[in-house]
Amino acid sequence: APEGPRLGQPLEAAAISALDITVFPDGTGLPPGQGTAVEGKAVYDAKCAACHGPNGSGGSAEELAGGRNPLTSAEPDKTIGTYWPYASTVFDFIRRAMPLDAPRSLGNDEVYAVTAYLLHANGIIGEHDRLDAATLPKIRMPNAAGFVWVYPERQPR
Amino acid sequence: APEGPRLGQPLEAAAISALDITVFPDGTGLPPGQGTAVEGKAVYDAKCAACHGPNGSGGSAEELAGGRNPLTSAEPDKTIGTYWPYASTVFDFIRRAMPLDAPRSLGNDEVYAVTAYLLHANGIIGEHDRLDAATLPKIRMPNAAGFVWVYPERQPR
Amino acid sequence: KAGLAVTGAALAGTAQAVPPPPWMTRPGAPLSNYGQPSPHERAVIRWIAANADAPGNGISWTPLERLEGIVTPSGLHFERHHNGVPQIDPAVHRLAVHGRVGKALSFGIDDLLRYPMTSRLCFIECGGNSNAGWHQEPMQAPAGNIHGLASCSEWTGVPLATVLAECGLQPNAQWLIAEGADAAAMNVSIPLDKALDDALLALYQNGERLRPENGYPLRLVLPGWEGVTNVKWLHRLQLADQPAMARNETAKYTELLPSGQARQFSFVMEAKSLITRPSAGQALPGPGLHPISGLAWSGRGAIRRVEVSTDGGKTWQDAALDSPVLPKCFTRFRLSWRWDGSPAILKSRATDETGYVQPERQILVAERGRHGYFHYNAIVSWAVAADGSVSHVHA
Amino acid sequence: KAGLAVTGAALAGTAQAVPPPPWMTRPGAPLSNYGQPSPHERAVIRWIAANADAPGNGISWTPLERLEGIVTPSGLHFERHHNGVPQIDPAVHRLAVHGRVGKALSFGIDDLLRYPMTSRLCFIECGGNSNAGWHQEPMQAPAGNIHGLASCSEWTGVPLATVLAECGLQPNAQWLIAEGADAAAMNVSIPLDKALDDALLALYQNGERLRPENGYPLRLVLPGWEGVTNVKWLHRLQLADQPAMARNETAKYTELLPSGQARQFSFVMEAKSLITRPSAGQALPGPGLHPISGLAWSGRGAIRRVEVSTDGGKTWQDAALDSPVLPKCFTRFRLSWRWDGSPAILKSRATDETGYVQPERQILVAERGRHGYFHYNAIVSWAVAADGSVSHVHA
Ligand code: HEC
Ligand code: HEC
Ligand SMILES: [Ca+2]
Ligand SMILES: [Ca+2]
Ligand SMILES: [Ca+2]
Ligand SMILES: [Ca+2]
Ligand SMILES: [Ca+2]
Ligand SMILES: [Ca+2]
Ligand SMILES: [Co+2]
Ligand SMILES: [Co+2]
Repeated sequence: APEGPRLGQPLEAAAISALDITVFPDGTGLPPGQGTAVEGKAVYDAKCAACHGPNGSGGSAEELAGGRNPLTSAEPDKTIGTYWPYASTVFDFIRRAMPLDAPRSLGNDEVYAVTAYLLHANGIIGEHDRLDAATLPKIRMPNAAGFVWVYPERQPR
Repeated sequence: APEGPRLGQPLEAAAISALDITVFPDGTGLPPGQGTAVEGKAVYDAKCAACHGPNGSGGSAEELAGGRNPLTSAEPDKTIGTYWPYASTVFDFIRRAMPLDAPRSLGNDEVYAVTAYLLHANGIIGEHDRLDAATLPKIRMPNAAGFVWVYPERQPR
Repeated sequence: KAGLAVTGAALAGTAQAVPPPPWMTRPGAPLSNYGQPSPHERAVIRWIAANADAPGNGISWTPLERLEGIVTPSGLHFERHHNGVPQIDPAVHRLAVHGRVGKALSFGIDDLLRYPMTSRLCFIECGGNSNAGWHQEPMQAPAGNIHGLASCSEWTGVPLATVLAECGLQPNAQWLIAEGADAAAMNVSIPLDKALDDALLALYQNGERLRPENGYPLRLVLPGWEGVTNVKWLHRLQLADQPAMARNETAKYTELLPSGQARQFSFVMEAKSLITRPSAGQALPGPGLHPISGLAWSGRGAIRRVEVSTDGGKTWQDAALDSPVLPKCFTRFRLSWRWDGSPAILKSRATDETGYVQPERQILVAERGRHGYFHYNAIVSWAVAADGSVSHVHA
Repeated sequence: KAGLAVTGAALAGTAQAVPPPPWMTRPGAPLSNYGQPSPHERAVIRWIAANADAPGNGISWTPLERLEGIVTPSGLHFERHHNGVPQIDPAVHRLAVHGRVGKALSFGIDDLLRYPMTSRLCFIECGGNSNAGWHQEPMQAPAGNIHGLASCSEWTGVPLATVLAECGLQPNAQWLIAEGADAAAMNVSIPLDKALDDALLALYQNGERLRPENGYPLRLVLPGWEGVTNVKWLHRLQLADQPAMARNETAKYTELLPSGQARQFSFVMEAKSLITRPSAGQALPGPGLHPISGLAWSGRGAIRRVEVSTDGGKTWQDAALDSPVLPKCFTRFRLSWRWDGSPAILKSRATDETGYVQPERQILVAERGRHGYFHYNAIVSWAVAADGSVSHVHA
């Protein structure tokens, strides 16, 4: 590649931390905080149900729970419970993008709680299970083994 | 060239005649009609002088007469009298494009007359010389021999 | 010469009977600082399908069937936004590069504009383009409303490799997580090999700065790779030893197979073609010579060949390819067809420089099932009826 | 991986201190049927110089110094109109072909849309482009306001040869008089050889139908030939045995030589190049690495080579050419330059596939004098001062 004029300015750790909202499957990037499904129900009903429907289905936006049709059926349901391979993705996506009308408005505890609520609604965790940076990465999702790499040579070992 | 679907519709002679406003140096294309510089002065003063100035110079638009500086001078004048090689072009251009604010509004006699006026203003014909389809192509312009063909092989013999 | 003179002069009297059109007798419109299409072309638009509750969440299709050549006008480049078009102030916007780098750095747009750039014509195609093809029933819609989540522009920008070299890479930096500064903070994971190959930090599209809906002021362009990886409004690049497994590379943009397993990180848009004219919803006015024109492209390189069939795939003829034929770029193909007025089925089939041949629909469906949603690239069939009307068929 | 985790988690508390930009916390704008540039780019316009008494009589320049790549966005394609932009109804507009033909025929736009077409990328340059170069004093203006009567688009249309073959040519049909349907009925004479070579009846520009100011609904495109011959709003083609000697091929668009004779029917735009960045009016922020980027083109074919000098022409280096390098098309050249902070003079020099080399200004002026007005294609020189400011010089 051609050489550039090297105009990049150093990024301080604090600035990186403010910017960096990626959560990896192994939990890297999870912030402090915690929540349970019971706490999350209040968040969900107030800020999510209008679009996603009561209990995560039947709204105008994507179905988040209640998927029953297996992936091999004629009308497969691709929901968190039936399709998503990592719990980290639920936390990551909600924190970065939801609620659609006010992204980045939830506190970390609210994100943990509503994530727990959706995992519970999908039958993955119990309603009092505490979700935090330590417990979330340990969750094994039902469809964790459901993906094949089109380019296996690119898969990290 | 690829063959086309041959959708062209025949053009009748009357339709061609209505469309065809080209006047060639040899007079091909000149319509019936006539005019003199004396008659043309009235047309010019009424419909041209506002832009081109009294007597063809000093207006906001191109200088049409009064050019004095020869083509080899430091500030050459490229006017009808000093530069234009054919009288047919004056008639052709005025008929198709002038007056700028109302093109195609002049009758053929008016075009002959105002062309005569401009040729007279440039010292090329007399003020009572009658301009028509027979006389116009016979006019020899001062700079008729002033042009060299960049691609002489394309010059009709 | 006599002929001309006679025609011209003899009929001059009658000529006045047919006056010139009004636009030849009145001065036209003034010059303008920035031009727009003719009002007579106002039907040539991107067709929008958006979420009723969220007008920035949706897609709009390039009207391929109304366009020609290979360049998509920027105003008609397809859109796919997850939460609208951010109105970014370029003076504030910065690109952060961090993670497994030697030195985390941040770049302003004015900085990047001072870097060495390169330009290339290439297509961007949404992974979900043509997904109606998976349906059992052939969708009856204009070609662009089926296949128009693909567009082609000249992109100019800084090679990503230049900026990564400035930061330095740690040995285990194998993935790059690219994130947009939109309200969806849209992010995807990109293998380092692609990032170092031909990835561009694009600043210009078709000569001018990016359009807002195409990522202004900065877009990651990954020639030949699915649209979602060409992250718009790019503001963050995080080097990592693993992919993020973001929502848009797990829950979406993965292809469920009949086995229940799903293909992940499919990236490359395989070779594809379609006839844009004639196409569904158009009509041939009658038997005779008709130009067939269409587009072919491949995410793996240049199109080597496009064949056209007018008998539903029984026989094939090579179409002519307009110059230029560039890698990972739309290629315009053409064939003159003499229609005898009987029902016909038109198909096109692309072969790219790797030898990959665009598959027939039944082959693709047999391999992938009908719930993959993404990466549909099968041969497209248009049926011409005896009355000249053209419809979409699975044939 | 530990590193990342520590950075991310340990500082999460302070992270809240830097809130995301507003466009990441509110939904963005909806999708749109036809996109427009960012409001932040509203300074990127065609600069207009028109007759105060006749706002449709004038020119507007493509802002070359603000653009990149080779495609000119249609909204910024230069304009030269003699009496405004006609607002033509395409349903009424027809092309008449008559004169020394076998059969005079007339074609509607809908008819022409059914003909076989071809697409090509090519530049159009006004014969009067760069005419400030003839002035003794170098004009201090942005590069586009000097050289921006040149633009490059993908044009698609019907080969003129196809339509002429349908009409049939009489043996002495040697010229074609092309006329526009504007209020100037702009007309020029074109030798038949060019008409049969690569002339296009263009219907599309950069993928979509022509823009009004570029000839909607029909333009004659003569690749590589001076702009005025690319007749816009084309409505009439008259075959003849001689040129019309129209006002715009005698009084204008001819080049007066020092001898008092004038070059006529010069047609081809000879090879030319200029550095667009850095260029007059721009400023280098300081010594260091700076990308040099510019455009080269030739009406005779492809650009073979562009050399750049940073020492006023003493030494030259070959610039890199971005792909594609197409005949009669803009070609983007690039060179990285390490500026040491001392005054420098930048030049570029194009060579085309015929071996023709763009001349130095003093050579061109010695040959043509200073009153030719048209066809100025000399090497352009930009002076970089010690403070980084760039100005136009004759050097
Ligand atoms: C104003 C409507 C709206 C609200 C409120 C809303 N969402 Fe969403 N949500 C959407 C839409 C639309 C999408 C699809 C976004 C896309 O296309 O990328 C979505 C997607 C999602 C997804 C991904 C679904 C999938 O299958 O990919 C999750 C998870 C989600 N929302 C959770 C939430 C949570 C939790 C809340 C509340 C804290 C919330 N949403 C509030 C509209 C909304
Ligand atoms: C409203 C202004 C206006 C009026 C009225 C007008 N003209 Fe013009 N004329 C112009 C302009 C402007 C041009 C240059 C047109 C161009 O750029 O192609 C011009 C060009 C010409 C030229 C060509 C000059 C050259 O050197 O190329 C002639 C001849 C001419 N006009 C004659 C006339 C005559 C005769 C009339 C009246 C019957 C007339 N004009 C009325 C504005 C006007
Ligand atoms: Ca963080
Ligand atoms: Ca369901
Ligand atoms: Ca006539
Ligand atoms: Ca003078
Ligand atoms: Ca219409
Ligand atoms: Ca700004
Ligand atoms: Co994919
Ligand atoms: Co010329």
